[in-house]
Amino acid sequence: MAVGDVGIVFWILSVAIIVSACMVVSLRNIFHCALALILCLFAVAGIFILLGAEFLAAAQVLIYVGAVAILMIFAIMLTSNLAAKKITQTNENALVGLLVCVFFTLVGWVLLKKTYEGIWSHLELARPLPSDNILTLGKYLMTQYALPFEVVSILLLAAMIGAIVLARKENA
Amino acid sequence: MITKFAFLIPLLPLFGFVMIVFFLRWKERLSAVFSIMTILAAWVMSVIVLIETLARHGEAYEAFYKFVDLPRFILEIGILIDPLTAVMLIVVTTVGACVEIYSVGYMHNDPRFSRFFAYLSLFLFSMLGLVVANNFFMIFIFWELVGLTSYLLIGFWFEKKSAADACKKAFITTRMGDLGFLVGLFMIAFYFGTFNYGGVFAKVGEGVIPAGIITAASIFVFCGAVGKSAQWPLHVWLPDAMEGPTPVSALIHAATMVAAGVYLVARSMSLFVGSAEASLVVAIIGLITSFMAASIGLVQNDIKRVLAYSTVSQLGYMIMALGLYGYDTAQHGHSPGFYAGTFHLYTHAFFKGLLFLGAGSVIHAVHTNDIQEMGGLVRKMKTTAITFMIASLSIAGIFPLAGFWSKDEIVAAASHHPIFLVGTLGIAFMTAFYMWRLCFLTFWGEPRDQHRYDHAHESPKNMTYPLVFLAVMSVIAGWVGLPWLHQGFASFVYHGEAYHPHANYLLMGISLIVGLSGIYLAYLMYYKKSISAEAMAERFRPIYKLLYNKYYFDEIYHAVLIRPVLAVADFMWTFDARVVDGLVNGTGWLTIKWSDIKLWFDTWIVDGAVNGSGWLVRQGANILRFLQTGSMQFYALFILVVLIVFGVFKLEATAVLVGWPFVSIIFVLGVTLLWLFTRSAFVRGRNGGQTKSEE
Amino acid sequence: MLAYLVLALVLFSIGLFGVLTRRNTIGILMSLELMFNAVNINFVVFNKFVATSALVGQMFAIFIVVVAAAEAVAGLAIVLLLYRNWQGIDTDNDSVMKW
Amino acid sequence: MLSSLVFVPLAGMILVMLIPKDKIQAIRWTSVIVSLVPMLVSFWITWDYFFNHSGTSAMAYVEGPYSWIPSLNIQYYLGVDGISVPMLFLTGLLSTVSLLASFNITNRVKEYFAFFLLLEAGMMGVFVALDFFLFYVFWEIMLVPMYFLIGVWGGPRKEYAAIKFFLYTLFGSIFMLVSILILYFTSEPHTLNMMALLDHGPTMGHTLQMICFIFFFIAFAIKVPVWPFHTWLPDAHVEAPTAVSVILAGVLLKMGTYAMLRINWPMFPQVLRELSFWIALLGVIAIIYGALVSMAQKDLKKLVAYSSVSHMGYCMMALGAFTSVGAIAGCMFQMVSHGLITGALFLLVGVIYDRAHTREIAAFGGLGAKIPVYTGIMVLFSMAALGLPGMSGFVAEFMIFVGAFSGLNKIMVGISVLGVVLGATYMLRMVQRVFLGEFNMAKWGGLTDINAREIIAVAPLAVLTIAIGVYPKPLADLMQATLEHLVNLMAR
Repeated sequence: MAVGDVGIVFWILSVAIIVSACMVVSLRNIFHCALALILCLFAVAGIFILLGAEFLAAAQVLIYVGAVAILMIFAIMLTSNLAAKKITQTNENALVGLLVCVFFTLVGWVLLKKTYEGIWSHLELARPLPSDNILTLGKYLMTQYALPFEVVSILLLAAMIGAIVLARKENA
Repeated sequence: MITKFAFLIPLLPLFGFVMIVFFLRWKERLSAVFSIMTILAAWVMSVIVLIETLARHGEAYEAFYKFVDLPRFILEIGILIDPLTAVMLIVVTTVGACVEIYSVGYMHNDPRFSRFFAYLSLFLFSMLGLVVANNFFMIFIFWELVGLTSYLLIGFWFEKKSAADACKKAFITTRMGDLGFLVGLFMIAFYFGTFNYGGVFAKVGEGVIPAGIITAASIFVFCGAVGKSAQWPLHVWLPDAMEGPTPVSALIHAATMVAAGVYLVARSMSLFVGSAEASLVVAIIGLITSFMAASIGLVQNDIKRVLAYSTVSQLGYMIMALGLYGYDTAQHGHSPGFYAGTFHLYTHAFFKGLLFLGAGSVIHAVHTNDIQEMGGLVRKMKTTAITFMIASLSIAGIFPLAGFWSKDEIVAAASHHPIFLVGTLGIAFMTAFYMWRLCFLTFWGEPRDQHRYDHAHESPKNMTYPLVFLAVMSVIAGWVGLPWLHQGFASFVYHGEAYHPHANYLLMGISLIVGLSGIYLAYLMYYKKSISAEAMAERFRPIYKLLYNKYYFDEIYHAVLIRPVLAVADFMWTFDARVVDGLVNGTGWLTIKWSDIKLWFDTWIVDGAVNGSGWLVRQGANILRFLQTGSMQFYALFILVVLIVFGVFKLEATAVLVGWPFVSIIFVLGVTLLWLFTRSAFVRGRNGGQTKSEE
Repeated sequence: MLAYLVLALVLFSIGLFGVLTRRNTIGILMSLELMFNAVNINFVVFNKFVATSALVGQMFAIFIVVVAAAEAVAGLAIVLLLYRNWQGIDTDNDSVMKW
Repeated sequence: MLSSLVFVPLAGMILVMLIPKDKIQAIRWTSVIVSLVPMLVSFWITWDYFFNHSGTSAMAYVEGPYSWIPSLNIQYYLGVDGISVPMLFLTGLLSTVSLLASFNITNRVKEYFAFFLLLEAGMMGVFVALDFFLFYVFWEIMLVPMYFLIGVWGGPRKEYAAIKFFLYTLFGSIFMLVSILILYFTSEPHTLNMMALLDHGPTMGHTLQMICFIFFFIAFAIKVPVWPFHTWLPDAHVEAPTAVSVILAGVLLKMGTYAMLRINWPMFPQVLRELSFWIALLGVIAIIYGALVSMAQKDLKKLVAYSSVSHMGYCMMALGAFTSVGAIAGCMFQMVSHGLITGALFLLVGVIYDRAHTREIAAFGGLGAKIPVYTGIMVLFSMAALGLPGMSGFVAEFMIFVGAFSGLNKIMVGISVLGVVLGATYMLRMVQRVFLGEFNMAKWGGLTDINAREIIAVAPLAVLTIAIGVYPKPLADLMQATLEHLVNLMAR
């Protein structure tokens, strides 16, 4: 299966993701970054839909866009005096980091390509996911994955309590 | 049979001592009475024991119990009653009783009146115990106890420095002798295997002991006698011991303690007859002592000291007699020496006790000891004077008083040995002279100190009665040993075979003449003053000084013995503090120094190595620390780079990416260079960070 | 499939770059979210094309989303704390992290 | 039975520590009453041993051996025989006496009495332990309270004295430990049981025996103390508070000779035979030397302390003459007697020091007139110390001399007899300068005589001193079988 097989929607979403992601890591204004992040996350949700993971897409939008990104924005508003930022938002690693990341991408791309050609292309089935996969997901969560589910719930609870403890004022 | 209870004789005075110390101390009269009661009871028992012993014909009685009972090591305590013991018991209790009665008067008003009687009782206990002992170990015990009580009694007036010094001197000097005695005891224990008199003497008789051992053992034992009986060269304590109250002097230095030495020699005569050499030593020591002491006595002015030297002299006499007996017997001869010595011991006790008590009476009256301040006292104190003169006659050996008979026997004992005979007679002459010098200066002539003379008075009755009693004894005591008696003293107290004295009229006459001439010379010099004593002294000045200063024995001992010992003690102390302790402290010091060195070593070498490696690391770190930016992101980048490189190598190995190592090396080099470039640019841009990271 | 994987790779690299280079702590957190998303895409891709039967990939993705949310919450709380204590949330206080 | 000797004082220590520290009277009396228990137990043991066990040399009242630390074969093993019983008696008695004499301690009373009881536990332990490990533990335990007792409640140079004592003794202990380890590792199976090692000792190689013997000897010699290891003693004695001096002289020094008799002598008889002359020589040197140094002392307590050196020299000489039962018995007598006499002397010096606040001999003079009872008791004990017949010291010295004379070089023993005269000299010089002569009314007019409590403390010592001196047979009988056994062991 070639790259061209994925259709126009994928390309649009891909471009959106990459561009917004680049904006997230490079914009000087952190607030703008947050907005770009939201865009990026939306686009990723789109990718999920393309891949037949509707529940995940919904969760992506609800959790990331609705909760995490908004949280980020709150944090930004609480911590930064936005307008005053003149200096660069990147540190002295920027050049090296860029080089490394590019190299990493190149290596990764070569690896992916070779592995795909060697292994995955033979496995690729491209059959549609079952239509009731949300139902199945729900069942799994309540049966087979009940324990991890509960653990994750507790993790969330712990994170919440931790956040409260960390963030509250000493004398409050 | 009372003899079975003879052990009570010493215990009675002990009982008196304990009662006084714990119960009667606060009641002076009662103390004295109780004390006298006990000694009188002991006297009565002694008399009975003597009678019983006579009835047994001198057969010995012995009883003992075990003091220490270990395998191959047994010590006994027991009593042995034989004629010698019986006679000694009589002598000790008689004189003891007299002295105690006399002391009631002499010591009245003394703040430690009760204590005095307690001490006297203790002393009598020790002395009686010494007399009844049946073995060498036990005699040594009481020997030492006698030393202790004499210490207490001589130092009775311990506030006086001289008394305090004297008691110490007496104790230590006699202990020097005891040292020898102790060694003698060890030899006896080792070579004879027993301390019992009978056992020891039997072994001597068996002839299983080498002669050299017997000689050594007897000389060592004799050392004890030398100390106690104040023989040369350990005689120096006795004159000083006159610092004690006079009754003490009478008791200790007449009848008892000093007699103990003679008693010991007499008691262990069987040992001495085993060795002619030892006996000869004994005799020579006796002669030297006697002669020396008599000569010193010629010029002394202290009434008690004259008597003290007289005592030393008479003791030397006895010792000499005993030694001559041992010498003669060892060579299978016959000698009256043993009889003479013991007989003289017996008679001497009475007249010397009397002399001391009389002197005490005089001192009591005039409050001085110096005969140059007396004179004419016969008019003031008749009883005292008469009894004193009786005693003086007795000691001078004038017929028919007690001293005559015993001294005569000594002369007889010495008669086979010319040197000893001459010495003996010379001593007899000197004795007569100095005793009568004393008498004339004290009782006759004009008072030389009118004040003292005026205040003089006869002593109370409880002091004079003992004097009279003893005076009677001084006259008649010798009659038990009359040479014409068939069953006299000699056939009762003897060593080996019974000795039967026979009257040697020639010797009797000579000794009587010698005694009388001594008295006559004293009469001429001190009564008639037809010969000037001062002129004589002037004429023989060096001799006079020598005698007056007692041959300088005290000074010599001080110089050659006491001072060196003290110096050695001081030296040892310094040695101990400096050297021995110094070694210990030095070890400590060295340890500290050593640790100092180690500290230095630690600091500069060991720690230096550590610090040096630290320094190296530091220098390395100074280079490498540029990697430690403190920026997490940089670290993450670093990790990533390494990961990529590792990943690439791994993939190359699995033939997925062939030829990529080259690329990755270029990549790493590129990353590094780029990073160094940006980093240096960055650091140059921020100087603050630089100084901070210098910390 | 390869296109999705390459997209995820690129997104991951971008996120990585952000993590390595952003000076602002919140920026780092945002970059982390990008990396999480890249990982999620991978999971879903493999779930769809390689092993569809068990929905394991989606399940992992869901958990990752939840954990990421938790991480974001805790991380932001820490950021607030940092801000309160240091009056700033920049990471170039580099001397703090070394001796 | 024997355990109670050790653990009652320990429990007493805990009890004392529980009492509030301002309840001084309660602390004092509790300790005294607690110490009465081991005292009475030790009396009973003495009594019972005398009548029921003195006929044999076997250990009596044995407890154990119980396995304690099985991996090292360490056992809890207690027992007594004829040489430990008198020591127990002495320890029990002197502990109580010194506790009574400690009532004048006013600072840190609680700690003092607690330490004292710990000390008692340690001393008792040393005399009853039959396992080397146990023995070593007790030996070391005792050092700690002793260190504090000297270091806290002592005189002006207490720190110096305490540290010296501690280090010196510890120094010796190290040697002992080495020896113990040698014995342990050469025995098969490895054991620390003293009774078993008695048989093991003579089977070791000669060099090893020599090393063990010398190391043990150094450890014990420091405790005795044998010349020239004695210099800690005057310092410790002089600086220690009275009661501690009593314990030091009365019990601690005995532990050295006791340990020699218990361990050194019977365990390495061959070496003993080779070295006996030199050991005795050390004893003779100590006798003469100690006496001479005593003579030079200006401080009462120091004089008594050096007299201890001299007196323990007699013990060493006796130990040198190990072939004679009499000498060994004399050594035991001397240990008991020296414990009583020197203990009493220290008590008495303490009495005068409490009143006069000085111990300088030259400062006194003529006290006999002012304080006759004290003088009487002091003279009594001085006489006992110089070996006057009728008191225990004489019996001991005499037995030692007679025994040594048969077992040792005669000339050497003859020289040692000089100690008798020197002993008399320094004691009498002391008596003369302190009690005789002129009395300084202005200076000592306010001096009071010895009081009832002090007399009660001294009285038992005086009674025992005289009792043993007058009738030593019971004590000799008590030890007889054990001593004979020991001498047989040493003759191997």
